[in-house]
Amino acid sequence: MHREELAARAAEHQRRLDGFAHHILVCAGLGCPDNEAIIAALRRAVAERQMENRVLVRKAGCMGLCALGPIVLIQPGEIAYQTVRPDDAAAIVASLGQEPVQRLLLPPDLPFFARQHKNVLALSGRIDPESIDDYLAAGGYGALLTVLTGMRPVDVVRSIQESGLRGRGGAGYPTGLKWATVAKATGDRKYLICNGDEGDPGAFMDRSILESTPHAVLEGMIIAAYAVGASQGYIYVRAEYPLAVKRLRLAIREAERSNLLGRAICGSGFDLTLQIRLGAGAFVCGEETALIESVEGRRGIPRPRPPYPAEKGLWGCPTLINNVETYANIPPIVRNGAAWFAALGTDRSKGTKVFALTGKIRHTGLVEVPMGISLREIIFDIGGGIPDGHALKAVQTGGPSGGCIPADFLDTPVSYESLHELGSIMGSGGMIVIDETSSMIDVVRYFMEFCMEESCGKCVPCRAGTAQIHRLLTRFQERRATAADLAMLESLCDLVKHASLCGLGQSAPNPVLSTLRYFRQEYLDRMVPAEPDGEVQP
Amino acid sequence: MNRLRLATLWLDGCSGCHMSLLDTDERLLDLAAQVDIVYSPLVDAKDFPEQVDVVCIEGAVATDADEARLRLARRRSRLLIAMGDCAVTGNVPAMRNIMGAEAMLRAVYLESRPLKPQIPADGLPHLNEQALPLHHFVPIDLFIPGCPPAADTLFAALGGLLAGIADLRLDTRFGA
Amino acid sequence: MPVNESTAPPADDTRWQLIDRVMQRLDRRPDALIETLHAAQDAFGYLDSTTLAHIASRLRLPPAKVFGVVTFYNHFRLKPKGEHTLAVCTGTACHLKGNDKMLAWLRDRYHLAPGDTSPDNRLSLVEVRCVGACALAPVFLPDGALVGKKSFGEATAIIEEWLGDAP
Amino acid sequence: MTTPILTLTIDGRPVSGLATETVLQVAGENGIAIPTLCFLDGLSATGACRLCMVEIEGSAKLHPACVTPIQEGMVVTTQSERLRSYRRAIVQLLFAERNHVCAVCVSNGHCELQDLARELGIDHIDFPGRYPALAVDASHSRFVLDHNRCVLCTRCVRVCAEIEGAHTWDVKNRGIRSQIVADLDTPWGTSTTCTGCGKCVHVCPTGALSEKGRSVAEMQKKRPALPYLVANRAEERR
Repeated sequence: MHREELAARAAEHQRRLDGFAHHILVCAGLGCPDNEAIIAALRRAVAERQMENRVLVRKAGCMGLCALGPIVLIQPGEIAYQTVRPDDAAAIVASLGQEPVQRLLLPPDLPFFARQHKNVLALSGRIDPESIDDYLAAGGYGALLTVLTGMRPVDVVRSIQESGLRGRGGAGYPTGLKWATVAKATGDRKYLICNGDEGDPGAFMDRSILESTPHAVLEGMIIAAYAVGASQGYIYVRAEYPLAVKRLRLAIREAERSNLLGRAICGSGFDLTLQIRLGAGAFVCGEETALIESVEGRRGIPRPRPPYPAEKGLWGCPTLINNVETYANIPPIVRNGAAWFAALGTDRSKGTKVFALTGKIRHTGLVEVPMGISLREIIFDIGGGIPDGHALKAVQTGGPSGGCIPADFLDTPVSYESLHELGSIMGSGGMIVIDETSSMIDVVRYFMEFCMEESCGKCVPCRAGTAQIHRLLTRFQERRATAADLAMLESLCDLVKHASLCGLGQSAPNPVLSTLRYFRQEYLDRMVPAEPDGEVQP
Repeated sequence: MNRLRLATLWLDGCSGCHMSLLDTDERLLDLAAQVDIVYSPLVDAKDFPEQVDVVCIEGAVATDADEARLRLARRRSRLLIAMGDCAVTGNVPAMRNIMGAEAMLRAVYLESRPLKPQIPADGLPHLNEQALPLHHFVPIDLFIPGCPPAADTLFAALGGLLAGIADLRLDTRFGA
Repeated sequence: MPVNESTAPPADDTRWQLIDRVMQRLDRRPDALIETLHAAQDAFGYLDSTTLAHIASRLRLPPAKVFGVVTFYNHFRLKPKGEHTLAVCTGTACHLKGNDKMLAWLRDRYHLAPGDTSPDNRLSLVEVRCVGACALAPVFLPDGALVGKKSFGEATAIIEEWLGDAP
Repeated sequence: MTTPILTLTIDGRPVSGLATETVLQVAGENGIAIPTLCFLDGLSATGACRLCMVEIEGSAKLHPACVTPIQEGMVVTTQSERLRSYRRAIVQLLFAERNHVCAVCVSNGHCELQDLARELGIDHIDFPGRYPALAVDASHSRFVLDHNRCVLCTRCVRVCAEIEGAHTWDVKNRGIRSQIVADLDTPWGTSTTCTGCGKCVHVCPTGALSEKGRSVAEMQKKRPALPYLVANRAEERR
């Protein structure tokens, strides 16, 4: 299908949409249960009033404010309703073109929406994730056509390099540099992988992106494949995300039918096939070499690096691996230009980042903000602060690989560098808010249990070390720890951090180390007093 | 020079380490010239005395009584030596740790179909859940691995302590 | 390979035809293993040794390798599940909001630990590592339907009612 | 095309090696001993035990010598207080992980784990033992597998898959629950893929795999000449 055909198809679909006086968009993500019943009720209410030709009820992707979901959006007018139930349908439909239903209304100037800067999530909640025409009508696949008709692969790589985009999966490696390495690598076969193994408990950006705008991820992947010269790609998705998998399968099928995937894409000489590979519940598969092992059908055991996947990856071929959010950033960069992206964010952390706000925070949900915004703005302005009159104690970022940042540092601008300096990491964007009712030891022990159970078992420091650290943390939790235990805890964390084979082990001690740094008193408070003769407590 | 006050203690072990100590043969006489053995299964003293210079402890800590004796020995001794693998690693006594005390007692006294199945209790110390090496309870000044450590090794260790060598390097290993 | 001679599946079982199709779609290459295991578990509910032996044979993979893969990933089960399955999310947000308390209650009330199935085969309890609905924490899934944002009292009442044994 | 020869410094000594060689190989050729456990010449290197980690000038990270190719001008340190303390901790973690009772082990006196402890001056184990309840598989007519003594080096898995070509062994579960497994978790004696060649027994560094009927300290392993097997196999197949 060529450019003109796609444009005609998009225009045709837009005409159809414009034919309706009112659009009712219902959030149909995992975070808004009951949405099917709501959609059915709304359709019934529309039919009862015989307004089928004037009102279109559609499912949409995630609108972000899961705390107040299910959310229903009326357009035109940008009227958003919160915690909608099926029996609200009649009132909503009756109010179309009239005064909005006050009891359901979300304040239009809510900072949660007003303070965000949506780039990756721009179309999330605005289009039907199961309709390629919706994506096309919203300008989707335009970036791909720009690339295919006017840019050489080197131009694309240079543009991504100039944008300053860094990997959104955790480590923050410069995306353009990775692309350049794979593009330069020699080999008649190159592969492309999308890492959708969002295993960090407390993070759900990638699930939401895949559920809301699967085509944006595909478009980013197709552009990447063109840029690096890959003709086969895999999307590795957690089996725990059935809705994301379903929508992705559909998206791939629709893209294939529209010649956006397959042979001679859009009349160019460029071929690409994409396949889905289901994860099966192993956090370590988020590590790129373990993920490659898993795609090859094996135990997800990390390989020593170097060689890096960019040189020797899937089946020994040069392989580009980026995560879901990274790929979703590509179409806007191509569309708006590298300079536009580079102007957002901080000196070394460009663009916007999606965060999952969870834990003890009022507005739990998904937000997208420019890099460099402070934690305070995210938590108190956008997130609405801490509920039930409690006080913020710490913010946990980066999940089991990250750290706990105490309330004192709330004014820190969020960037890869600043979070690292504080002993945490950006990670994939999970932000768990902890109030003063939680014990840091409990939180840290939880993460260590996670790492212990998710360790692949290959290298000794991670396999046996995390188990010993977990045992020590249990002693702290049970208030049986001694000074010797504290010393052993610190030396084991040092060992596991520096001697483990892969990122899982190397970062597993981070939650412990960051709490030893900021919340040491909690450890000391849980120690038994030393015996006068220096005896060790069993 | 004051004669060194030496004690030896036998916890959960087979007494092999004490046998090894005796295996130093005629060198015992040299040793006897320099030390007083103030407490040991090899001598008559009933109670662990005060102000012991060196105590050599054989065996793992398997009961509450073992633990109490170990702690007393630690309080009353300047240097404490973990003598042999049971004291150092738990060794054979710790093999029961995979099942715990209760299950082991049942396995041995009830489930092995003895003539008179009953778990002995009267007058016996309480069995700890696990048999553990000494350093899990008290600080140790010298570890002498081996099952048992060779007589030469034990003699070298005591000789070294008598000579006041700070950094003793012993030629031994687990299971030696 | 001799190991698999006697383990050919019944030819008339349509579920096997489905699994064979997955293998064929991926040219019976070794990397089809995990996809095949997913298909087999979807079809049979779990993976027994006959199933595994057949898959190993069809994909020409060593049985030990297949077993290693099956036991590496949390998702695969070697034993059948009960009539009902209760999944409790143990992601960070759910942990902070009290799902550890929920697991303790399930242990006391139904004598089940994660991974267990009740002796009457009525209920299997599984722990899931974050379903990604963290904003609705604490989350649990009776027979796959997501329930979130419930207090401990509400949640336990829902489970008791769902299992039909409210006090 | 001939392989270039590179020069580098190991522990202050100028040495040279082929560009295809690893730090471990070149160190070995020059009589510089680096402790290893999972590595075995002739099998693929996995970098799993982390004992052969070395320091490389200009890199903040530690590098496993067995999988690190040499580079021109590289400056390697194989012995330092930090490396020694890590190595001691790793060996101690292994002792604490399972039930290693040297005194009653068939490999007492001929065991690589025991030797490592001795070389590194380990005279006790700081970490409390985990004491897992593990099985002994004595179902094979000639060999025994004792999981209590296994360090999960996977030499048996690799020798069986890479040299013998049977792939009877693999690892089941993961993390601290990992275990060596035969076929579909079948008793070794009923394995249909095992050829009974015994290579796994003889590459095993500890008493985990042994010949039946051996008593304490009687199991002396005869390391098969794996590089010879590899080379000869390639030659005969030509």
